[in-house]
Amino acid sequence: MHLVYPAVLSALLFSVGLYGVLARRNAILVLMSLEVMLNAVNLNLVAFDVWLRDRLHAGQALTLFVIVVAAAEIGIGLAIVLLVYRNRGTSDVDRLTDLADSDDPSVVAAPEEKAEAAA
Amino acid sequence: MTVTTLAVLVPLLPFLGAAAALFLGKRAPGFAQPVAVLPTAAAFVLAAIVAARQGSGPATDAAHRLTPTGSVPIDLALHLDGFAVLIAVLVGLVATCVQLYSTGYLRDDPRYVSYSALVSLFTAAMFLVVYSGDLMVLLVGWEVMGICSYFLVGHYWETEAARSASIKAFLVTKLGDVPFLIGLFALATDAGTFRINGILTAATHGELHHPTLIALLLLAGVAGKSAQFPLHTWLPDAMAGPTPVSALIHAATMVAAGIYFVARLLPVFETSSAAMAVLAAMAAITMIGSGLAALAQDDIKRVLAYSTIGQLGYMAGALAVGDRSAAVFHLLSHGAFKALLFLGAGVVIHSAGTNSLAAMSRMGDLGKRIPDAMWTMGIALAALAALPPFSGFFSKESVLRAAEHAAGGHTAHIPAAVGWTVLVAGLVTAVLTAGYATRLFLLAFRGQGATVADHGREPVVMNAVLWVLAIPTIGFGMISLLPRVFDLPQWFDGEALSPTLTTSVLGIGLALVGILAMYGAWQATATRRRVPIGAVVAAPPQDLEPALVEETAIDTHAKVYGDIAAAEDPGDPGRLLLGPLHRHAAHGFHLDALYAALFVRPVLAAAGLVRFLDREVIETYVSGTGAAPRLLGAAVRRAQTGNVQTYLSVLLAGSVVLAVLVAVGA
Amino acid sequence: MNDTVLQYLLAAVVVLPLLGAVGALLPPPPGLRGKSPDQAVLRHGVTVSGVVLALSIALAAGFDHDHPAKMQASTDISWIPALGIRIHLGIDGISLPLLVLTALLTFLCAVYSYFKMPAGPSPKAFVALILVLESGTLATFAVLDLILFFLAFELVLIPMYFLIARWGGEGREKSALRFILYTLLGSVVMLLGLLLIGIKAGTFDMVALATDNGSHLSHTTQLIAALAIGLGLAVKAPMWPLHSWLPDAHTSAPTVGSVLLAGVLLKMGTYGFVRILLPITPEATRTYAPYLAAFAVIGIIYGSLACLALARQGTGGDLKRLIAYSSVGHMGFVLLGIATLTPTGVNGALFANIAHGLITGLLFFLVGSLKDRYGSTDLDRLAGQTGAALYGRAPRLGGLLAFGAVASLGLPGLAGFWGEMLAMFGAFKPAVGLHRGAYLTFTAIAAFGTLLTAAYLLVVVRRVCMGERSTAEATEPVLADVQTYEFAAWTPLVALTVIAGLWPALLLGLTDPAVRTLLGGS
Amino acid sequence: MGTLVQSVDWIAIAPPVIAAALALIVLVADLFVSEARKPLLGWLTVGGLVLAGLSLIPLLDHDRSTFCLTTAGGDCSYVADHFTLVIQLLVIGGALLTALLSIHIMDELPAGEYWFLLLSSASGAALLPASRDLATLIIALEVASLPAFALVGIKRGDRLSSEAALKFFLSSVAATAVTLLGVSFLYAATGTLHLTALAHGLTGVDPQLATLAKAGAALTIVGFAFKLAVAPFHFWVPDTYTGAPLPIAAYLSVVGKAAGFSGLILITVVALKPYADVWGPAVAVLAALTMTVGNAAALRQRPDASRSAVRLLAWSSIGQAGYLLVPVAAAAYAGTDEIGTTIAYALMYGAVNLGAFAVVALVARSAPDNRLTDYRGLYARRPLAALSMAFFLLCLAGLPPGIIGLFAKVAVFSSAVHAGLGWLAVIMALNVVVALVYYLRWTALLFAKPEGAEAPAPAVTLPQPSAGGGPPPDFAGSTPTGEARGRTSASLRSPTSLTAAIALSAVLGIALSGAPQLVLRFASGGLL
Repeated sequence: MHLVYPAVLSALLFSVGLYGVLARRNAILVLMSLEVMLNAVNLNLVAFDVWLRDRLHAGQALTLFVIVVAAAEIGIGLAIVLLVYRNRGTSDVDRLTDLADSDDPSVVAAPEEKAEAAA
Repeated sequence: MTVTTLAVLVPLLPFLGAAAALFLGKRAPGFAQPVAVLPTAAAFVLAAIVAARQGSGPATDAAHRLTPTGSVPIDLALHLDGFAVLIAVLVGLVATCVQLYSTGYLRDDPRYVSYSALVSLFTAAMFLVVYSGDLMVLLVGWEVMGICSYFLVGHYWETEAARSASIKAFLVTKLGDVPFLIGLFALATDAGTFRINGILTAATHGELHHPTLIALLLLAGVAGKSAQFPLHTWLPDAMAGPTPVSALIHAATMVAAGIYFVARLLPVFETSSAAMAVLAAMAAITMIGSGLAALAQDDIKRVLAYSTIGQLGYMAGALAVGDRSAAVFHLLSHGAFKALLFLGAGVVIHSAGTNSLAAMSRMGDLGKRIPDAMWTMGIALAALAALPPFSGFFSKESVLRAAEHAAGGHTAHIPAAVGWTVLVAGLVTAVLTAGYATRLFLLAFRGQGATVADHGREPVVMNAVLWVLAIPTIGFGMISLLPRVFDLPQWFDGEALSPTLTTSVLGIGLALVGILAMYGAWQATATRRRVPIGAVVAAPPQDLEPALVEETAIDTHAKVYGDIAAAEDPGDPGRLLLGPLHRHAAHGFHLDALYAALFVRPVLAAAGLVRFLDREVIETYVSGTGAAPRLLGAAVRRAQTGNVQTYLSVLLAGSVVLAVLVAVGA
Repeated sequence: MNDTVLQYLLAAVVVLPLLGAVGALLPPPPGLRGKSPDQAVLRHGVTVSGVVLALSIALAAGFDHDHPAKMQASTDISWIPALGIRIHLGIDGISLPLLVLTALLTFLCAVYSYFKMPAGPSPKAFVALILVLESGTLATFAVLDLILFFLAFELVLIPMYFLIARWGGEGREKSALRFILYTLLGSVVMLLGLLLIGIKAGTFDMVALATDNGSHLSHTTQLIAALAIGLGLAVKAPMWPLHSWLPDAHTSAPTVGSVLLAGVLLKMGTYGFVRILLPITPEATRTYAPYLAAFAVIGIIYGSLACLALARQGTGGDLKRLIAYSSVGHMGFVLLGIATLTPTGVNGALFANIAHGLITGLLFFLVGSLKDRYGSTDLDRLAGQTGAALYGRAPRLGGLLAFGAVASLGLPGLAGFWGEMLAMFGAFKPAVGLHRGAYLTFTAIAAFGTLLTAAYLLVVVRRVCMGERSTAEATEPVLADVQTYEFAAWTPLVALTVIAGLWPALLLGLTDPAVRTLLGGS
Repeated sequence: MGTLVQSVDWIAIAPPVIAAALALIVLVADLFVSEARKPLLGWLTVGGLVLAGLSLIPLLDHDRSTFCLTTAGGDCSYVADHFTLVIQLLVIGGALLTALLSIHIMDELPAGEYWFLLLSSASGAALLPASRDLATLIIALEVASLPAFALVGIKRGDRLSSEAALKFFLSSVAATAVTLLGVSFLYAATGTLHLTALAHGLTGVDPQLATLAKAGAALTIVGFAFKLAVAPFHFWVPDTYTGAPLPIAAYLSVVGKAAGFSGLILITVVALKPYADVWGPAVAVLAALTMTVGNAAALRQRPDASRSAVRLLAWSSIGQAGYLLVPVAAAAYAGTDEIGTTIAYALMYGAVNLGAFAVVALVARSAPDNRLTDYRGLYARRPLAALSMAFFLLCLAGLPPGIIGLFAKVAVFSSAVHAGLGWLAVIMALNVVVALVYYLRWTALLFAKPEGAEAPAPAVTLPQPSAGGGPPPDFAGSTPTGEARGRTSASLRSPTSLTAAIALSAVLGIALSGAPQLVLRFASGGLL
């Protein structure tokens, strides 16, 4: 199989992941698209490893590492999203703007409505 | 004690006197007067001894390195020749008389100590100018005299006239000193030294590259200091100072310094005939203009001021025709009788309670009340009008003789036209001088009307000084012609100074014409002088200090007569003779207004422009540069929207841009 | 005195104020309690600056006056080999007078503030800052390493900022910030030039660079480096277009701050021109000299016209702001002297430097005391229609103000004259290769500038010292004449102005040989 | 077939390993230690870090390397040369000071997890400078970053802390993804991951893959540029630092940046050496952009906004990152010795920035909302703290009395001028002036007279970590409630750990000011 197929596929995958990160509002789905991006890179690495016929298989070794790292990241990512959900009642990425460089000094941020979290 | 050590002491003593006066000042008021008079008197005596020792021998020179400058070093140098020592004697004499006179004139003035210190400092500076052999040291004395004149003219700083006159005096002389300094630089660069001898030898060997330019630059400074035509407007206003100051500074010494400087460096000026022509023209205009103006002045001191400008015009004329002996001769005699006139005027103002001639002409028997002043001023006015046998006649005749000699084309490299202009101007001025001299005497001492209120007796020292100064006024002219007793020409360059027949006859004739014309006009206007005019300083019962009388007189003159200079007095013979010219002559031909329009207004406009430029233009630039980072900062801060997806999009967009640039660009 | 003693003296002169500053912050030791903690710390300031003055005078006495061109009392130990920076101190005929002037002015300021502490927070910080300032300025004149010169240049900024911002008059924060930002930008640009020289020539040592006389630097490097350094120094010695920080800084600085700012800080800029630009980048200085001269001359005219505008009736001018602008004018003469590249001109520049320090220091002291007495230095409020008649109300103060004004307008016989005269004399016949015509016009304009200077100074004397008899005898704001402590602070300045005026060889004898070697023995 | 077990030079890898082992020990010890003796863990961490620091000393004599390939070339994955040792010193020192900063607030945070995460992140950061192949580099970066996400979000109840953690997490992982993409492209172009081999490979890359290689190079730089908070990737810094607990913000600003620039140096100077003419200008532009953005934004910070002190320090650290980049850009033009200046500057920056954070932590104890206005007249209340804060700020600004700050900046200027980057030097000069405005404004505030000493600044109550997920307490800016006032008076006596941290960084700063050669000797090169 010619190298271009996996390369194009990984590029597509990477773009899909990219779109997911930028467009989706729910934090969990953003995490998922991040994983898609990482796996796109894995595909890329494995494809190049085979194409280069690297005796050291550095590409595949790195893929293994990336998979492990992605797993760890998902663990922490979900923990953080859970934390945010519990604190803010929403995991909607667009609503988390308390830390903006607000102009009026007195009020830090309008308190979130409790009702929506309870629902 | 060699001549040089004596000569060094002469300027040093008054300087130390001034320093001592300033330090003693408030602590020991008793010593104030002796500390003022004694050093100057000692300096006068020493100057006389130096003159006697130096005699008509060769010039003595001594020098000590003052400082290296990087190119032309400056030395503390002495150059004593006939001119220097005699003028030093004159300065010593007049300064001592003025100090003595001032002890009476300002006896209980709170600021007498600073006044006397400044006069001593001035005397020291004048001695320095006279004796100095190095141009830069001469400039130091030159400008110290300028600042002393500024402070002394501003002595009555309570009056508005004194406040504006002092700053005007300094600025106009400083305006002259600016080109003067550049002229000195040119001389030093061409001659390679500031020493006068070096410069004279360089001039004679023709090493000066632009003699005309240098001469004109120096002439500007001389015009400023000696109140010649373009820069003379400060002298009449300087009469707002006390009379002894005018006597010392504005009659005998400072104004003579310019003429003395030209006399000292005459070879430099002679290298360019154009400069001599300019000097002659300047002298002519000064003589005639000041003569006319003197006729129209109401203030007694302003008449004498314009007369001084006129007589300096004579000396400048003598220099223009290349005869520095005549010029210095006239300088010496003029110094004596003009100082006498000013001191006499002080006495007159004190006894009459006013300085306005119009008011004096309406006071009866003023002369009988102050006989000494009347007689001495009479003699001095006669000398001023160049009537024999007084010194004025001989010195003015020597000038006219030199001019006639040059007009005949006999003087080397002086064009005949220069001689003619000086001669004609000299003769016209002789008439005018005689005219205003008589006018002054008649109006002051031959007034009719109510007897004047007594303003207290004159302190005896003031009258004594008058007679001391009367001696040279009478005798100086005659002695100079007895070769055995005191052979003046030997002290100078050697040419004869005795008057020739033609010029003396011509001079005396014109003087008589002036006197008679004025006397006739005075008789004609006698009736009009019965109408009272002006006010007299109502002196309080106790004996008012002369200086205070003068101060109030100066202060009230403008309020009473509507103008600091002239007075609308129909009974003024000068008004009759001058006719339409009177109004212009009274205001010095409106030169002040001209200068205000030409110089003062543009400078103030430029100042306003600079103020605007600084506040608007430069300020906006500076605060503008301050604003740029603040705007950028505001933009970056607002970009922190807090939405993480904008951060991610910027991050990824940044990476894409970076990748594209890197991949494509390099 | 042999060189090692001089060496320790110089090192002590530079380091002692720093130790004094640290000492000022610590609580006073039991023995020296004094009446109150404030009084103790102010006395501490006086003693430290007094000792520094004594040491610098001893240094001047020990200095070998026959060879002022030789670098004496020099210590040379390596500090940061990585950047090639050595602690190299030394003095010669050019830096010695400036060193003594700085020590003297700081001592007088310490004495003045011992009796008259400016309004503001704790004097402890005040004394510490003044001593750090003194150490910075002394180091600038004593240091012979380019980067150490930059360090000393910057050491002065923070103390002066706090002096103005904490003890100043109205609008002090804004003008203090403007002062420090403007000067910092200048000095950082200067740093770039210094680094360029250091890297291209391989060493930061001024003496070595001066003896090479720019042989190791290519023409373009010299041009760029000289431009960068020139800009930095021009901001400090306010050259005309870069001067707008000076009036604000002076108007809102306390008296002592103004005296030190005008008396010492301005000298660092012009000293930099003479010590760095002239010997190290001669070709570049030769190309820039006419432009420097042009800006200097514009500065003279601009400064005096601005003063004239401030001095006139009804323009609401402030006296301190006027004297600040007069400094722009006077420093114009100094820069003109430097731009002539002749020994005469540079001698004149160095002399005018010292003279300006003395005279403007005195003027700022006087205006400061006027501000204490009248409460404000606004000319219109002070003088009203006819003048404040200070001659009558406080004769000695009026006399001193007149003396200061006369010295400042460059009366021959006083210190102000020689500097300006020699600068103009140098400009009259500039170094060979400079456009003679241009320099002649500069001389003429500068000479006209002296007239304008005389004009505005005498207008000030007229409006402050003279006045109507009624104002002279008025007694409502009781006006104390000159106090003893004021006399103590001012008489040295007056005496030195007169001595330097009557005997200029005192300074020119020192600087002439040093300047000749600096300009490459021309 | 040699033995499968590779010989490992344990002394070389001692520092990261000690840190990692210590992390595990602390995690396990946390189970057995009772609530009362939890601070013991803190001091255990500090002791461990000191030990890790000491373990650097035996490595000083000569370079050591381990995990090397037995096949061609013998490239090693872990090299402990001078460059690594200095960075590891900075990392361990930074972690030590952060630990000192954190001890006094342990009562609010889960002690065991906190120390474990801190140590593991420190070990990752210590591993990074030593790694010489892209895989180890990426792994080290991740090991340093992942615990940091958790640390930022460790204050469970605090809504801002969790939000900051999320932002930090998402940005960081996205950056890592991009970097990995870059690594894959480089791997495709050169066929190897080892940096030196990569450099060799890049010289002979075949033309079709040239653009791919260049793109890969650019994308690889992104990940580390993100960690160093370079301009377009800096958006996470203000939010994360303000949201995170104070010691962690300090940790990220020093150790995080150290990891960032050491990774960047390794990639640009070692791996992408042939492409120097490509990444040189790019890094220079990034440097200029970063410092300008950092300083300009810091200029406009509102002194009375809540948490404005930390936000200002965040923006200032972005500005400082710009200065750190300048020598890296210079290295592209004037050879690798220039990067020594970055390290020298980083050492100065590390010590001084941590000192500043320590004082902010001290003031935060009495004014929990650490607004800039709370610093007005600090000199009156705490003279020594105020003086050291002034010293730190002036060092960051690069003005005497902060002598070491000045010379560090002079070194950076010198490297820029040496490399001929005149325009960058001028921009840096302008930035020094702009930076001075906000540093000086803060210093002046320290010594300003406290307006109305009797009315304390309106302290907003800090959300107390109520047990469990109770309703989020309101934030209305009210008058200080009882216990907040109580805490203000109780905390006047500053805790020993905090004073130790301030004293340590102040003494370090002053010592370096006295003898800048100690730090600046690295600027004379000979590291890589």
